[in-house]
Amino acid sequence: MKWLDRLIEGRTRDLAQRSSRRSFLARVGTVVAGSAATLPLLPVARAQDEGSVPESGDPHSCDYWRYCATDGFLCSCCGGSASSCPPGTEMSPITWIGTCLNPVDNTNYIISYNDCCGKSACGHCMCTRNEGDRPIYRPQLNNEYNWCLGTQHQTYNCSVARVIGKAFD
Amino acid sequence: MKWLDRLIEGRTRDLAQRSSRRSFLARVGTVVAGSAATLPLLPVARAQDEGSVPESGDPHSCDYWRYCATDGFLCSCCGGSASSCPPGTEMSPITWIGTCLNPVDNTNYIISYNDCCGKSACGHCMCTRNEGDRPIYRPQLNNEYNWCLGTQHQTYNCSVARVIGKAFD
Amino acid sequence: MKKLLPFLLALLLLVMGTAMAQLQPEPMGKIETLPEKWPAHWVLAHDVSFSRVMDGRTIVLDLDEENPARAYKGMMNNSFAAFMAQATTRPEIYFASIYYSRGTRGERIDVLEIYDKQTLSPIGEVVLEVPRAILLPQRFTMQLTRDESLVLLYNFTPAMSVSVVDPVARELRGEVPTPGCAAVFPTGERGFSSVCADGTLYTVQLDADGQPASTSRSAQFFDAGVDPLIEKAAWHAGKAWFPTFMGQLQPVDFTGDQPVIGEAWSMIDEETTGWRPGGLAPAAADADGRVYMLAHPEGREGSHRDPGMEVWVFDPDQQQRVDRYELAMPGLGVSLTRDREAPLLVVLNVEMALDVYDARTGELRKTVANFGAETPLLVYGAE
Amino acid sequence: MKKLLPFLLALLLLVMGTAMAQLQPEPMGKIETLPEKWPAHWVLAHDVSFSRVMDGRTIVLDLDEENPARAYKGMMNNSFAAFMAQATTRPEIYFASIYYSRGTRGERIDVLEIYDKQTLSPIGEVVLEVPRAILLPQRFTMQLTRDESLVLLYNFTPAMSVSVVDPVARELRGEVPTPGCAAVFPTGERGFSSVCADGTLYTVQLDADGQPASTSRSAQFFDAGVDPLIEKAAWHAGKAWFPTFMGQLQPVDFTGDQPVIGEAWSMIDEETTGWRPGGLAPAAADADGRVYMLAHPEGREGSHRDPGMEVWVFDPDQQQRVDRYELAMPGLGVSLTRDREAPLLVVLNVEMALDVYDARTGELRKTVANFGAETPLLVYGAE
Repeated sequence: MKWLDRLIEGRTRDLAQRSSRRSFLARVGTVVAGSAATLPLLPVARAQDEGSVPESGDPHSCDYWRYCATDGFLCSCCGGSASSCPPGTEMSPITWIGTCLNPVDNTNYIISYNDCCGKSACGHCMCTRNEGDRPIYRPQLNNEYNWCLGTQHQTYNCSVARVIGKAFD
Repeated sequence: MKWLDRLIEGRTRDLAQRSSRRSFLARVGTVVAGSAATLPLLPVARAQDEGSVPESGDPHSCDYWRYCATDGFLCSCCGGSASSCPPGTEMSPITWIGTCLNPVDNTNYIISYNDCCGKSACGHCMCTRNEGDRPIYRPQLNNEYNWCLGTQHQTYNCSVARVIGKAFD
Repeated sequence: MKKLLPFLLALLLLVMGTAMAQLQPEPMGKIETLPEKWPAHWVLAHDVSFSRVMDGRTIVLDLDEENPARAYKGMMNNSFAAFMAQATTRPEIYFASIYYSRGTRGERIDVLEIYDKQTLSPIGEVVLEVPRAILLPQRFTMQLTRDESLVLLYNFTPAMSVSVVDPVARELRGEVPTPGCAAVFPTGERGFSSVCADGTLYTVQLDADGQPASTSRSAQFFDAGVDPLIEKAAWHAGKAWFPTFMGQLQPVDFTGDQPVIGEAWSMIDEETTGWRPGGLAPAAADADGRVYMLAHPEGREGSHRDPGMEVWVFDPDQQQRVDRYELAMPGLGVSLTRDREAPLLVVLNVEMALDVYDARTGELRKTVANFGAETPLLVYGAE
Repeated sequence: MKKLLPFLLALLLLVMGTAMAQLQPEPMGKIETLPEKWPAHWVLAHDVSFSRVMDGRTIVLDLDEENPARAYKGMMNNSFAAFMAQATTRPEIYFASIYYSRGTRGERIDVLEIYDKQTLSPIGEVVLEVPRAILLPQRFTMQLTRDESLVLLYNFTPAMSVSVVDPVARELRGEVPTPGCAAVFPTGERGFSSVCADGTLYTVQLDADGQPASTSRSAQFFDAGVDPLIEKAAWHAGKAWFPTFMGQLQPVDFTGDQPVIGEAWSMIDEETTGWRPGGLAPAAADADGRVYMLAHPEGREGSHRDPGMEVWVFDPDQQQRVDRYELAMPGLGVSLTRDREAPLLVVLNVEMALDVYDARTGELRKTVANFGAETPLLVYGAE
């Protein structure tokens, strides 16, 4: 929630103009696939021949392409990165999933939005983009849940956006 | 702390101009006397023949005369009043003491600043005026302590300013 | 107290030696109380304190009070995006809080906390053996049954279930599995329904002991893959109106033992092409059953929680919009006071202040800001 | 985890049935760590979260990092205006937190929490049997002895005492009464002094078991009724410089077993008539023993915690002011980084942002704002 970010960061005056915000990814995310974060189990984890994901953009910004279904504090602003947790937290093994369009290769990637847990809110870089988000009765596609499940503690610190596969379009 | 009040209430821009603020009571408070809040024990509690304290000013404002040594949230903005605690809190039996000049009768009154305890911060109407405040090695005259002592819980909600006597000038 | 005695004695001596004129001191230990039945224009601002979520609070506000300082009637602490529900037949409010033995870590305990409305004090608790769901706050994660004999809480572990608590006996009655179905909508006298991913409602009727007596599943009435139903419904007197992503309004009558699913119709007309419902609490109903809906223009995939620029008022029986209110500030949530006479429409705006509108006219009456809340994401009219 | 298994299996099946191209997924479970010895320009912003005090945190910031997002290195939770101290001979940070079994109420426990600097994780705790003082945060409520074998905490119940904890054995050693005397200043190798209302220092030397071996009291060196000593001293290498309400600077050398009380002198000259020291953390010293003092004009009774408009730099050996820095924004606290090469002066400003100045020149280098802190009332340079 950008409005919440701005609120927490004390700059709210320009929110009214933003309420119909569109990111450059605005139309992405209607194709959504489920996945799991326990990746060693998964077929997608077994292939290693396609190399790395082409990148552009700033992982510290809510506009970064991977964050199309993020709802929370960006770990990249909290002592972690787009795909790693801050010191002293624990990454949740299960999570919600989104599909985001990578503008470099114009390809949809499947993103695992794991929460980092065990400390309370980072409070820095709140980011909400709900592309592909679905109601709470479809948990794997919902970012309103605190996904600190299967972790020692359920306190929520921040969220990462890990690329776990390509989606065939 | 008015700066903190403004911070918490999200309006901080005009603070710079305020930093040498003087209230109409600015020179009051150098005469300070100790007292206790367990009033039924005290000689001052036994006389009832002098009636009530003449009043002026707004008990919801940090400028109100009784608040000359207040440091905290005003209970009058938190569901209590200048001398009573909000619902569900507990008044601390001991406290710090100040002497404030009442502008109506130009008389110094002894004020007991009891804390209301057992809920966390009211967060409304933060007020700090340190007239008569002394360092922490003189506890009865110090408003930096959390005075939720002798109460079931030490969580701090807000502070009242009870008139407990007149000071002879 | 033993440690206090020497201190108090020292203070006493100090005072006795100090020159003080005689005056009746103001009483020690006075604590305010509230009426048993709260006035219709009181609301509860449920501040989950998003960035300090272990130290949340719910603030009681009198919207008729002109002095903002006096509008604050008191506060109740709760923790970790607590669930909240009010009783109407008892002066009680319930919170489902989560605590850790070391604040943010250590041993977890989930408790249903019972608060008295007159004293704003906890008067009891029930330990919840099943971990409560943790999510952005919404109304239908905890509800009382219509007869108010049971409190129902939604669990997500990620198994989905509902905990059943007897708030009078202060006992946990059990856990009802609701696989694939979320939230709780009171159904009949002592039952509930949950909304399911397959587009149905799953309904459980409970016996006097809070044990499942019967279960049933409705026909499919929406397709979550095409136009998802938003579970954040408007609710009044056992009837719910659910918005969908694309702007349908789906009525469901939960007053009987089985929900009766009405005919959905579109809230969008030619004037409002491209608009969609949205927000954290997009819908509410008043005591006359009118539905208030936050809506924003240029709806798109992912805009279903965007702030609303307008509130639309619908007469759901007539299936028509009766008014459009332009908001002074974009809104994230709507709620109504309970009265029929002069109901107030409370809009949580994007600055986390409460804009109070005349529900009948849409006229902005006042803004309640800076009252000690960080993120009062849900506002409840006093029951 | 048992509850998770069906869910994980369902997900697995879902994924296997989904068309996905092959790609090496990014690793699961990667957690960052920090160096054992933190760079000199890292600081700890101790955010007591004044309005949500049960959910406090201390944030590690790299002031050399130009990208504000990357300056945030991590965070440690703590609670109820926690006391804080850093070890230099072990990669450990200590907090004295207070928790209640129900967040803001219930059963209270006071604990010394031991955090590892590389993982920012708690690695141990010691339960404190004596309730810790609760007050606005300041540095000299918790200190390590000079040999770092013991942690000393100030208690106020309102009886005044000091708790002695062995952080290596993780055991409470005992409680030393300090009647009429507050705060802890490490004195000699394994002792401390407290400041007393009668204008003296009370000194306790401890044995290897943390038990009092000797006590002594200094001569009176200030009169709290005339010009109170402010216990929020500047400190470097066992030497302290205390401001007074009226602007004296009182040096005390705590390196020996008995404090050596130096000659006080006035920080105010003709240029600065009417100015006074003030703030929440008004004084700090750098590695060269220069003293930095927040000062405000038009000082008056009650202004001793007002924000400073300037920072004055003193050479205390020469008893003279060597510089005056005008602040970009009024300041409530000062602290210094530990390096001699290019020390930074960090000023907590009244908007709760950190203004970072070149300590040698007073030039404003940057402002660190919006980093997730509410009220970072104390800032500590990394030891």
